[in-house]
Amino acid sequence: MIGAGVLRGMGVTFKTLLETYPWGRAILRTLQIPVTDGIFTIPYPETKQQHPERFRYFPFLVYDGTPDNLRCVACKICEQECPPQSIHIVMEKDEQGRPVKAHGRTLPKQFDVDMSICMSCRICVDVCPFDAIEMDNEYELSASDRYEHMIFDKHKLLKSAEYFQKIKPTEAATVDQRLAAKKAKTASPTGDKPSQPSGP
Amino acid sequence: MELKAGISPTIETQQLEVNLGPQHPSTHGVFRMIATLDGETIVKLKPVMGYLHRNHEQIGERITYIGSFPFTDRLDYFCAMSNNFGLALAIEQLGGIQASERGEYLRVIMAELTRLVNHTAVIGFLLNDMGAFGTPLLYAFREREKILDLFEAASGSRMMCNYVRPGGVREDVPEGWLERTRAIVNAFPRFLDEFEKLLTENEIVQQRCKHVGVLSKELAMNASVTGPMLRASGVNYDIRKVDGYSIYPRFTFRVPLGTVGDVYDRYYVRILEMRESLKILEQALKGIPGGPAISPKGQAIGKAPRTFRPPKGAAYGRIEAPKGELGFYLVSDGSPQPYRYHVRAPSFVNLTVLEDLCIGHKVADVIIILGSVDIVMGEVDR
Amino acid sequence: MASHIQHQSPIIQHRFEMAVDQGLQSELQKQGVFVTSWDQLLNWGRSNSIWPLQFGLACCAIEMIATAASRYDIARFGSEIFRASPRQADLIIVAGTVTKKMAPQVVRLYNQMAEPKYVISMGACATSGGPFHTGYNVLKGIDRYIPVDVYIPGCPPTPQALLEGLMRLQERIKSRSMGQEVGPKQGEYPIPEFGASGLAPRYNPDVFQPKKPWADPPASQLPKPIAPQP
Amino acid sequence: MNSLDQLFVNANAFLLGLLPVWARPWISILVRLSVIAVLAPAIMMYLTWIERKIIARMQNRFGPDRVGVYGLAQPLADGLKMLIKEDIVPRGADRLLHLAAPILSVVPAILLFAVLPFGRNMIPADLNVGLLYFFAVSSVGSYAIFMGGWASRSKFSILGAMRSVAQIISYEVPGVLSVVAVIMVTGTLSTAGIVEAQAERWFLFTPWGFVGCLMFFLSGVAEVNRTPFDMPEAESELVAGFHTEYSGMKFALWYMAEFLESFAVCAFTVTFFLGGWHAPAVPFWTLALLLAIIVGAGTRLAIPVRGAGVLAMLGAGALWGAQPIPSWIWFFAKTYALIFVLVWLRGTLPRLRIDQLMGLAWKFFLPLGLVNILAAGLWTQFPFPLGTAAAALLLIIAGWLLVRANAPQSLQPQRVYVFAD
Amino acid sequence: MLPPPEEIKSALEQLLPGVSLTLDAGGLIVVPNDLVAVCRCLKENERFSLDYLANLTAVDYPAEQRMDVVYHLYSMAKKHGPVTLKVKLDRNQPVVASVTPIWRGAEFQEREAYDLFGVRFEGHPDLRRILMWEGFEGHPMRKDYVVEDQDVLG
Repeated sequence: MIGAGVLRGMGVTFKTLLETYPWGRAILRTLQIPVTDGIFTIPYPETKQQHPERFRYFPFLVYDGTPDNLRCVACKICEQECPPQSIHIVMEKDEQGRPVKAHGRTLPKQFDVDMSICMSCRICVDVCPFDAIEMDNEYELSASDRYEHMIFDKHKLLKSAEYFQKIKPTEAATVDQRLAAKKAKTASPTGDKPSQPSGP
Repeated sequence: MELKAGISPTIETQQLEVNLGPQHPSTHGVFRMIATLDGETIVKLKPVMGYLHRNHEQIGERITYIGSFPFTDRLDYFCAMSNNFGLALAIEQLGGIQASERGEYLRVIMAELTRLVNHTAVIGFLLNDMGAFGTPLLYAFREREKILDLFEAASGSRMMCNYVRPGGVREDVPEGWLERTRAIVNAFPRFLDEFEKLLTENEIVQQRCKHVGVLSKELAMNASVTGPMLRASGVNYDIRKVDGYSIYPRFTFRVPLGTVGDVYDRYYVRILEMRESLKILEQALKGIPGGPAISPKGQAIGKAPRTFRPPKGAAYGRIEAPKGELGFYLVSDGSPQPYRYHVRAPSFVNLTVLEDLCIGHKVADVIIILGSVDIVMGEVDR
Repeated sequence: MASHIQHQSPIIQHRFEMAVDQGLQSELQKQGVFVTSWDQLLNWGRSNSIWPLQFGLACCAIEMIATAASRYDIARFGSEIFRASPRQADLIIVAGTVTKKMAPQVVRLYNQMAEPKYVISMGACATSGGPFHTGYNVLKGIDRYIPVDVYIPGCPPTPQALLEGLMRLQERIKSRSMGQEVGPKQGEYPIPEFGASGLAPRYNPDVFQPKKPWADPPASQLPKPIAPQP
Repeated sequence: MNSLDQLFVNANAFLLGLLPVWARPWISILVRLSVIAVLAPAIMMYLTWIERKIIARMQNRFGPDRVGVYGLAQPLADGLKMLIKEDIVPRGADRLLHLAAPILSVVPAILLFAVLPFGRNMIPADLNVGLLYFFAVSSVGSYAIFMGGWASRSKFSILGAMRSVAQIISYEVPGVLSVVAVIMVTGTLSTAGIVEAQAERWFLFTPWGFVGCLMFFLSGVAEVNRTPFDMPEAESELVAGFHTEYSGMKFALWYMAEFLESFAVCAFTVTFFLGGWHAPAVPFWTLALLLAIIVGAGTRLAIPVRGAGVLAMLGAGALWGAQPIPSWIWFFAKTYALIFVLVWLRGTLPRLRIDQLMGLAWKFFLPLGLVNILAAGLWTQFPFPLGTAAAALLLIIAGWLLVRANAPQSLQPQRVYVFAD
Repeated sequence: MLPPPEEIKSALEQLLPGVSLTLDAGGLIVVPNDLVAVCRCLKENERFSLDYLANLTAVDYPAEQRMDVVYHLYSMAKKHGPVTLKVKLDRNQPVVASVTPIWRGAEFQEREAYDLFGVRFEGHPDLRRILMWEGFEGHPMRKDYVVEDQDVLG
């Protein structure tokens, strides 16, 4: 019959219409028609989508305990390896140009990530030897001005290790395990002087 | 009944030159066609590209081999995983790296899932060009969202996965991921049947698509057309079977071939290919071994990309991407950056025959012919 | 009538002097008398039916379509109708990389739109050229030629980030008065021409004021193209 | 004549009663005009709401639901925004025509409401040539579309305008032919008369009526440029067809004209073939009883649900027995059912190409329309069993012959796909 | 199956007397004016039947003042592997015969090589820029091309 295909197609859309209503699903169930997914929408502002743990958006710097005890030693490996060149690091130096040390480690005076260039590819996290930078999953960052809001300076990037454990438990566990193993290795052979190898 | 109207000799009409694009509701991105019309029939059609030329190859030559992986996600932004897979194969051929067993299985699973996503999206967009007010497209995107959740759980990002590395995959899949994939793969055939019920026997679709934009076998082979478009014209050439790269020879699957080579064949061959991909996925999900997801050498390269300096020489790795043959030509001069980085994009070459397909058809046909050729501008313009 | 959306990320709320002060309005509303100023009514109408232009450039356009698809459903905000013709669109979402070959077309489209028009710069590429900013054919951000209302970072921004950007735009429309001139957008924007190796002029001075937030601008990190060993 | 059914008629009579005799005809015209002037935009706005919600639900998503409760305020927001939008006239356009076209397209759409029988003796203008009036006024729309397309001086508009004129003219012919059968059977052109004639049997339930209804509805859909015949404003090909260059309130007028005409097409299909404001012949309480039995017998449903279902049905049956549902509710119920079908078509089907569209009109609907008139003749001449059987047989043979003659060979062979290794 | 490059070289020298081929790491280096003859022979000859030109691109060597054009050929009929042809051209005047008359697939790829590298292909149906706009000067993918504005914030 000439119109059969068209009618069958309209049957599919009518079934989908019925599926979205509870009474519709009841009718379909009584007629033994398999019910797939009804309403598929996540109403955004009211209920937010549950992103899986590995969801990555923009990087952030990790500090243990207080913000000035950050893991980053300004070794600039991530600045070199970042494919779109969105990281800009200036090492903290005193007047004579010698790197200043805090907690036995050098630290960056200025660490800027330009969020309007970063492509959230997580290569900086892979290449960082000190697990100092991790990927955040905060995505509500729209702004009306490009300069103040889009370029994250050091203070805006710093987040605590506890925050990292909260958003990515399994990843944080492996990172902490690795750090503990490294601390044990550095502590045991050279007595207990907790000296971190200063960056190249 | 199909009247191939040439220039009507009797009435002296003036030919109208119309710009379809670069901003047009159904040119799949910024693609422009300068069409010369005689009434409604196409007389001449010149494609114009370059509106999304983002210097992918120049950037590829200035960063390390690993650094260009996130850029391959943005080549054909529907199939991030299979683009990575192509580059990984080329680098493995160049640097002589051997991938781990579980990594190979995971790569094949991801590539076949990408094929499902791409083919459903293409059919959705084809129907959207035909005028269906978004319903098939939104059904296709509903299924795509389910598979994107799998990609997000494994790689961290919905579309830009950056997950495959030379030597395997960047991280092993989280636990519970394989069960979720099995559930989705088992549920997919029912969606395909429903999709076919909506489209394949639909008389309007058949009348609009049959005998429109016929691509002959000889022209397809001569114009280096690859992928579903070539197989719809009846040429049996699937790189997974021809090259047998990665671990595809272990899986039993068949290659569907069309007969006439028109828009309807290109549409239906893609549906049959999806069913074959489901077979591969079932076998791969059953046979996936344990062990590391990446070979130790691959792990080391991932950790320190600057230390990877392949020997001097050139390599051309190619895979069967959902759109056709995606090839990476890498020339290395021993430094951590590739000396020459060239991408052979399937959509770019498949467009060579667009004018031959469209001459003599109506404006409405040109839109669905372009839809059936399935181009993505990120890959066409690189 | 318009449910006020409680919002957690801080929005710049530059209120304008209310024709009817809040206290009086809430008082009257309790007795069922609904009072609104003319601006609030028009802004309510305008912000709840933003019709975006059907205009996608690259990967961000696919996320825009995913936002219009069934899972994130931009139709709930009233902007489900993607008008193909710029005449009937209110909002142009610049989704994707704006190349130098495409920039004149984008500016021409913006000029063709009917007046209360807004621009959302979706994704890193539209804001600043994104990961491709080192290329010779990529414009470093569309805000060089047209005024942008909302920037959404991300590559590509997730559909929910786009919805948050759209809600921010709705807030911004609600907070402006009809009388208050809506930004310096009157008139035609000069369309750049194709030069020998780029666009002339490089940017539109009265739209784009380059500000250098960094003390010393980052030396371009591009590793010099290494002289090939013979 | 119970009170609820004639509610508006009595109210109108009471109102006119207060006035002096000489003013009565003028005021009654004014009342009818104001009713239509209020009814038409409200119908149009809530048609857009219905369409967006139904199509959304067909695609597993909510429609607009953040503007007012259930999105009911969404059409108001759209209308308000369109009001204050800048109105652009392209430089090369012909200003006068550019302004006149949308007005010329809305005016006939509203004029059509004059002859619509909304309920028992609730017809704004009881013309005895109502049907002729309908066809005359509805064909003015094609002038407006071509004027709009031509005046905007853009290639896409001209292409869209040419397509639309060809389509509307070629679909008016089958529309008229399908209604000729109705005129022949009822013998009158007045819409009220036609509805009267369908008192005991709707024309839909006669063989010629069924074919006529399908043809009239489909050619009405084509005349209104809606899927699957929306060639002129085909978004995917000609950007926005003939109203590419329109913005602001002028574009809103095009939008209103399209929706008002689709409402009018559904309303006239109900008037001609689905028995206007007549209640369905089967008494509703027997229907309610039947439903009560079905729900009661539904084994899979839970006990309380079944109990509640039975009670509800019985209550509805009793209510309807005592107080029949008023006629104008039946008219709007049937019209909105047809509008649901219209939106359902739009949500599912792709678009036909322009030459297939023409082929369908001239080579399929036109001959079928002529045969339909013949069948109606047979149906009227012979008594019940023989006439209907003869008409039905004739139509089936004609339909089969036409399908075979027209079916393009592309539908014939079922493609076989080779599976290589 | 496809014979190794040495055998192809000897077979070609037999079939086309006077053609000069040299072996390279992966494929054959052809002299520019023999290119069309070699390609036509590779395509028509029953033994090779390389009817599918997969990839065609140019590589720039500013140090040696030379520009290579690389061809990857496959056979769809016999399904056998790549034969890589290379042509070395002078960098200041890179001119070579177009293979579009032999393989239609080369049309767009040659236009891209012309646009980005400046290699002129004689006999190409319409050799225009494909990716950059008409008024663009210079060939951007050459190693010595200086990009115009580098500063994102400038």
